[in-house]
Amino acid sequence: MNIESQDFYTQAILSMSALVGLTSFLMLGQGRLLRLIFVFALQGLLLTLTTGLSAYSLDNPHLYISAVLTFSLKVIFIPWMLQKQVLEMNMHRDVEALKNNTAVMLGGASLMVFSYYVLQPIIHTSSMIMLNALAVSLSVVLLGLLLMISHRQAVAHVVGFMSIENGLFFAAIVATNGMPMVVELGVAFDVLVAAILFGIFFLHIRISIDSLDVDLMNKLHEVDK
Amino acid sequence: MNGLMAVVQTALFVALSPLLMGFLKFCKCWLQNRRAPSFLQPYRDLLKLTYKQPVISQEASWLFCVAPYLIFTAMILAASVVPFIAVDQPTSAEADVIVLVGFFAFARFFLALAGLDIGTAFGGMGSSREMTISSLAEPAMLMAVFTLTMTASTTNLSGAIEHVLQEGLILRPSFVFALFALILVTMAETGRIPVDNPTTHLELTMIHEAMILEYSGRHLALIEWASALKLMLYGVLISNIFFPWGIAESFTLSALGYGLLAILGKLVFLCIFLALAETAVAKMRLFRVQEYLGFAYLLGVLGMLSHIILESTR
Amino acid sequence: MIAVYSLLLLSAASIVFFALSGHKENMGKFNTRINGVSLVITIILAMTVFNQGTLLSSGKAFLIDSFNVYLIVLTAFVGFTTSLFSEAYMAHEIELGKLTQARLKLYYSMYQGFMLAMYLVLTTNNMGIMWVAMEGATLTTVLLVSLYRTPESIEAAWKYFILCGVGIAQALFGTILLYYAASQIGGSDNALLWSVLHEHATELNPDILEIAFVFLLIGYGTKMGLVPLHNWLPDAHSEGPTPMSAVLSGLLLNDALYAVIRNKMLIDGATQTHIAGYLMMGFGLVSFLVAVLFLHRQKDIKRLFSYSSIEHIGLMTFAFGIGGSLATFAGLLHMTVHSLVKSAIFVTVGHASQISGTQKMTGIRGLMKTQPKVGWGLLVGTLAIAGFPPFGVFTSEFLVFLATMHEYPWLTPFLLLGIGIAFAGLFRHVQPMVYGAKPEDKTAINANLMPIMVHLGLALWLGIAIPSFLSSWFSQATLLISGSAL
Amino acid sequence: MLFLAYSAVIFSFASGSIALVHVFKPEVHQQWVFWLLGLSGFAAILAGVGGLITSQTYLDTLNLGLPWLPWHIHFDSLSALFYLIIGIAVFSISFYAPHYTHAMQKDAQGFAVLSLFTGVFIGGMLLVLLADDAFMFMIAWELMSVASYFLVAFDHENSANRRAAFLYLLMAEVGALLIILAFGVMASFASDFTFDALRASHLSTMWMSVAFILALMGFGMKAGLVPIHVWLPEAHPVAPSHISALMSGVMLKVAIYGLIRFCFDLLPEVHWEWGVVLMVIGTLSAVSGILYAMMQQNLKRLLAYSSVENIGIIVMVLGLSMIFLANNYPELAALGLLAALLHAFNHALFKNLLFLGAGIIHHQTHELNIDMLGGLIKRMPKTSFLFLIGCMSISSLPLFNGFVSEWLAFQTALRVDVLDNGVLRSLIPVSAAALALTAALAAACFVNVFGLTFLGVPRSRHAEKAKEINDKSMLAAPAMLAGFCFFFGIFPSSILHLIDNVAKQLIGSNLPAQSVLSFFSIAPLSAQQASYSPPLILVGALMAAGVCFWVLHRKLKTSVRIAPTWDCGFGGLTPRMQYTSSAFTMPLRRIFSPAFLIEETIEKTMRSHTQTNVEQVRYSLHIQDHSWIHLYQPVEHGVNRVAKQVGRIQTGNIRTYLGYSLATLILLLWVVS
Repeated sequence: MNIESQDFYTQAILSMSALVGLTSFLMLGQGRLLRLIFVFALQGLLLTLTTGLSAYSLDNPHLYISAVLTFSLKVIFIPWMLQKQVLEMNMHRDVEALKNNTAVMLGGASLMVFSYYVLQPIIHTSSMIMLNALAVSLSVVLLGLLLMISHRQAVAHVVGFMSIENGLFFAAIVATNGMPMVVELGVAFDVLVAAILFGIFFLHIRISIDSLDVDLMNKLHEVDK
Repeated sequence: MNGLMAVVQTALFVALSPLLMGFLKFCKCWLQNRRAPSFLQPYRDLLKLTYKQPVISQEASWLFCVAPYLIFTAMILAASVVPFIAVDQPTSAEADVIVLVGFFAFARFFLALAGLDIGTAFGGMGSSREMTISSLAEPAMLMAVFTLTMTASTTNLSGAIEHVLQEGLILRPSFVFALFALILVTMAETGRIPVDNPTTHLELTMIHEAMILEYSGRHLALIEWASALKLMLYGVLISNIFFPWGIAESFTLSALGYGLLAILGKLVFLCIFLALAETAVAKMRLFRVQEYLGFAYLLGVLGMLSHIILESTR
Repeated sequence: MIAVYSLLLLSAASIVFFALSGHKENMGKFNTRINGVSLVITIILAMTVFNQGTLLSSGKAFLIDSFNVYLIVLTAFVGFTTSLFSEAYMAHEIELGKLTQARLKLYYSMYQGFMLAMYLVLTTNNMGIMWVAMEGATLTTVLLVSLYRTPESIEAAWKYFILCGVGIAQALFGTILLYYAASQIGGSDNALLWSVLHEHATELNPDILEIAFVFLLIGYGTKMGLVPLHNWLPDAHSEGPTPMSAVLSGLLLNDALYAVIRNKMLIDGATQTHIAGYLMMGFGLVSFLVAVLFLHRQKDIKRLFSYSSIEHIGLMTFAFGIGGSLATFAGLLHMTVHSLVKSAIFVTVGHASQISGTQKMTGIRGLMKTQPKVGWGLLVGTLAIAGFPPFGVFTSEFLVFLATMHEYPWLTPFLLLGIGIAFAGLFRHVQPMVYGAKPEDKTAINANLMPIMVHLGLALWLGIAIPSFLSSWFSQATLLISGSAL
Repeated sequence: MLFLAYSAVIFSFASGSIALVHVFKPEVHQQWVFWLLGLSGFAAILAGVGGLITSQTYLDTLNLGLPWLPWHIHFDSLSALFYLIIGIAVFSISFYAPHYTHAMQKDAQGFAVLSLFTGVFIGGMLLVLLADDAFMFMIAWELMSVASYFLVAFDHENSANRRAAFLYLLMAEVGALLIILAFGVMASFASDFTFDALRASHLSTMWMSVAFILALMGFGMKAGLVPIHVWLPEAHPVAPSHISALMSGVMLKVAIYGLIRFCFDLLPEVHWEWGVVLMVIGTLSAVSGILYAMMQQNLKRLLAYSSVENIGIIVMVLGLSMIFLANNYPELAALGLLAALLHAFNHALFKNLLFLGAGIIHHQTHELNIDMLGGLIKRMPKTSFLFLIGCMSISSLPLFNGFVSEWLAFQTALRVDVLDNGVLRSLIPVSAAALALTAALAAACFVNVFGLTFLGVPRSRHAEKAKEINDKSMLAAPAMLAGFCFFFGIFPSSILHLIDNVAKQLIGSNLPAQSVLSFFSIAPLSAQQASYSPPLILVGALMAAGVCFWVLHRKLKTSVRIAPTWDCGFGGLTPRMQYTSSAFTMPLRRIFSPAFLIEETIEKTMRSHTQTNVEQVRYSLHIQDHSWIHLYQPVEHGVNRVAKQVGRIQTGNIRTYLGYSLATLILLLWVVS
């Protein structure tokens, strides 16, 4: 298919998805926590825009609600909370030295390609857009996972976790124009609770190991040293 | 009639066994240029012993006193099974060759226990060695005997002997092996040189004597007689299994006479052979006995295999 | 249907109640009573289903069929007996000063929260809600895992949280794909209702559903603790309070498996292949064999039995993966007996570690002498879980083996090998704990051994003879799942 | 008949449960436990005899187990025979146990545990015999194992016992799994798990052989065949003596029952190669079993090893029977089966007798090391007499039951010349000779046992102080068994007739027509070929003994003089000068040294500075089983090693774990697409 023949909405969605993917990459390569959080907020914003867009173009009122939810959670609340944590711990200065950053980047890229490859069969059932959108969201999920694997800071893990959520949400929007309302609400609630719990946990972890470096939490294992 | 016959034959068997002993002693002395006691010396010894007052250790238990009778009885039963002068006597139907071995085992069992009863080192030593040797000898003997019984396809002794008789003189390699195996076993089981020395009282060498060291009087007499019987049994076994000719197949007087003469003749030859062997070879160390008996066992197996592979008609 | 609503409302209400209630002494009793009531409700529910067959609520929000109804009863039952146990247990912890009243409040309200989540997972008809509830289960229990606030417990909770969170997220992706596939065939809002999907299963796009199933399997599989996604499980079980371990092993694993099976039924409908089955079999067997080996290396008693949970969940997954009526029946039976026996074991383990004041197995000795009932409970429970007759575990394992023998004979040696090694692994640790002379400084504690006896008794009953109503139930469920009657 | 069979089971369970009740309600009379046990035994005997006489198959189904596979029950001659065996044992135990358990029980719990699991154990064994489908069979089988495990672990404060119990249960589990697998192999070719269906299954020869090997390993594990026997001498001795008696005398027979049921009944056909396997393993077990037995000092351990020997003999003869069956000589096969089953029966009798005797000795002297005993024949005359009978039976002396079965075994082996196959024709005689060797060694071994335990001078204070047991009923049990040993030694035909029915049922053929099983003599094949008439021998023996006794005592009345033992004039004979068991068996140990792992050390400490004369000598002898080092330990280490390797995957680092889940995801996605 060629992009020209598509209507504006589709083009917009496609470019949005491209942007979302890009933000994931930015997060992946990001060593500084504050920037990481900022990029995450950015991704949330993009998500909100996408939601709003599809809500507008398909005039599907309940998507507005989810847009609002997303905005308040992913753009305002969580970044704010994380930033607060970082400042309290004053970790905003130290850069997490990512080992072989390029390798991680390459890995991310290959994951993206892989997700296209995996979702290839969908093309039989629907359009190229779907493939594209779903592939991007899948790769966002995978990249989020990769982010968690490559970063050692608990904060980064939370960001990764949330960006996975973003990926899912994005998929839900573009592929199926949002989930049923009740599910949306449930998911949002879960995310909220999760965020609060993360806050609590940062507290506990700091008390227990006086740091947020997850690599220091390896007391429970099966390897006899 | 037959029953009586059997009893008489057994009695004769028992009665003649000391004579065999005596004759063997005679041959040995004669071979070793010594003046020999008369054939009847064993009888005299037995008589003397029966009249002497038995002395029993205070540690002895009832088993010690009972054992001689049991041993002697077992030997008599064995004697009643082995065809001596005539075949197919009724008593030989009550037990076959395996039971015969069983009788020997029975006697040995109690002899060994009696050895342990007093609680002296000698007795223990004797029992230990006796059991060791016999447990090696028994398989060898059974192998040898099985060769015969499989040829005759019966484990019943008189049946087997009759079978050999009917076949007439056939030179079977298996029998040659079996014969030698049985002779070796005989030497071991009856406590002859080279395995044991019946005349020694040197603790390092004695086996049979060590066990009966505490016996005296009539008990000793019974045991001595029993060992004489054992020797006789083996002798008769060998001579009647492998050279059955002359044994009485019917209960006519002449046949029986011939039978008696025949068996006595065979035994004489056997005694001479035994005496020669005992004079020729030296007693061996205890821990070379297993090689000796292993050889006997090997012969037995060879006999068996040669029977199975060469002879049995298939 | 009233029953379902009341069940959910009851637990929901009691969460709030416990959260707000002042420092009551008898919270434990109250908790027990609530669970008792919900048990009664579920039994009524079961009866109605037994008489009327499948129930579908107006609006199709809730679906009660022969498959989930007995799981609901089981959940309520284990929840009830465990709460009995946790009364004594928690009281003792308070005495030792390990916990404050505030924490106790949290504990009880979260306990109810967990129950709510479990009921919701089982009763709902909406795959999305099922996901939400499953996530909810994580969220409610994660704070309980770190209840003691020790570094280990916090570490465990964190791992539990992150790993399960990520895993469950993948499940959501799978659900979205499912929804997408449904919307392909013109499904609207009710396109996530299981009942609807199951009707139209054959029309769904197989390619999408295969991919969806991978995500769902990995997502819910993380909750089930399938190797290699299991790593959170032993930590969480060993560090949390023991009653929590009991319900986690006894219920959470079952319900995650339940979710997977529900999805599998859709996938099988769509892709007329056995791909889902193969995936499950592979996962199951690997988990089974690996967990079995882990048993040999344990030092902590609760870790030991959590690995045995992994082993058994692996076996169940394997059984359901085989498909076919016999294997499915075996799987259902195994779900039941395993959660009965395993929760009983955790109860005894809790008492044992309280008696000895440690969870290190080297510190636990001579239970038979110190407190015979606990010792016997642990020993007999271990025998039962190791698959010795006449306990039900043997029956189900026997059936799994039988099914395997029919379908994939070359796999049976692995199963038996695994069972043998598992037995050795369990017993080499358990026997020294129960037997031996009485340690001087250890004394008996006041323990509520009712749950143990009831659970083991039931397991015994199931082993000797399966009651007709239960067997007919299982048969219906089997028919529902495997599509073929026994 | 089934009623009796059931009631035996029910009584045994009842006795167990009464014991349980006794804990909570101490007023319940303990004696009930044993009365019920006795009833159970008696019912089992009746059922057994009845089943053998009628020699019918009684079928039934109990509405237990799985909804579509209820418990199938059958009670045929084979079950009946083993019912009889168990019955006799249990009946005798019920006399023995009360006093014994009363002496050894520490608290109410102890008593409850002991009696409860005794009841369950017996019930389990009986159920195994009744089972007619694999599922029930396995349940009963495992019930038996688990219950006996608790009995082995009864005295669990001793760590060695705990270890033994663990080993025991582990082996039982492994064996059970193998048996399940064996059944599974057959069932995968059959419609379901009932024995009828299994009989009807059509297997290829290959699969049949697989099933056979699995079954052999499974049942052999329980029966204690070499080389997988190591658990047996560990576990049997540490249980209370009457339990050791049950385990060694009866439970092993149940394993044999399983083997016979599987090979001769369930498997559609037999192959002579299997027979050879059985024969070789049996011979191996027989010889090495008795050799190891001889090296033991602990009496019960010794008896346990000798069980290995006897099981070996049974299996070997079974092999013979199988060979003859496969070469379609059903009559000879019947003879072999007869010999094997009779030996199983006899072994149950005398092994129980010996274990109960050992129990009495332990009860009176608190000593089981035969090097510490001695001289008991004067202190415990009754016990010693009974024990002597046991020893004579087990070392297969004529006039006792042990001899009859070995005689039959020889008769079977000697019929080899009917076979065509050269391998068999040369192999069987050798194994027959090995059987002879075993018998002779057994005699040596039990001379050693009886001589050191009962004869000579006491070697320790315990033995010095020993007294005859005053509890009549505790003596009654071994007395009864001894009576049986003698009776069946003199009138073997009485039991042979019954066992013949079993052969008829399994092989479909009796002994040959011209065989004689009369009251006076038995001739399994024909009177010409071989005959054995113990009654006549007994009469002859009595006559002969009578005569010489009369001659020596009535005629010449010389009194006996009692004198101290002659000490060669050195003086000071001490008990320590007697032969010990390690001394007694030294020649055989040296001759058969390759069979053992021997560590023999002699340390001399010389008297100070002048290194001339010895102050003291320390002699230590440690003998170990080959298969422990070469079979068991490697497996154990292997498992641990693998577990260690697998443990590496759980590093404790959460990022690694996340990596796993990513990897899994990618892998699976790649798989599906």
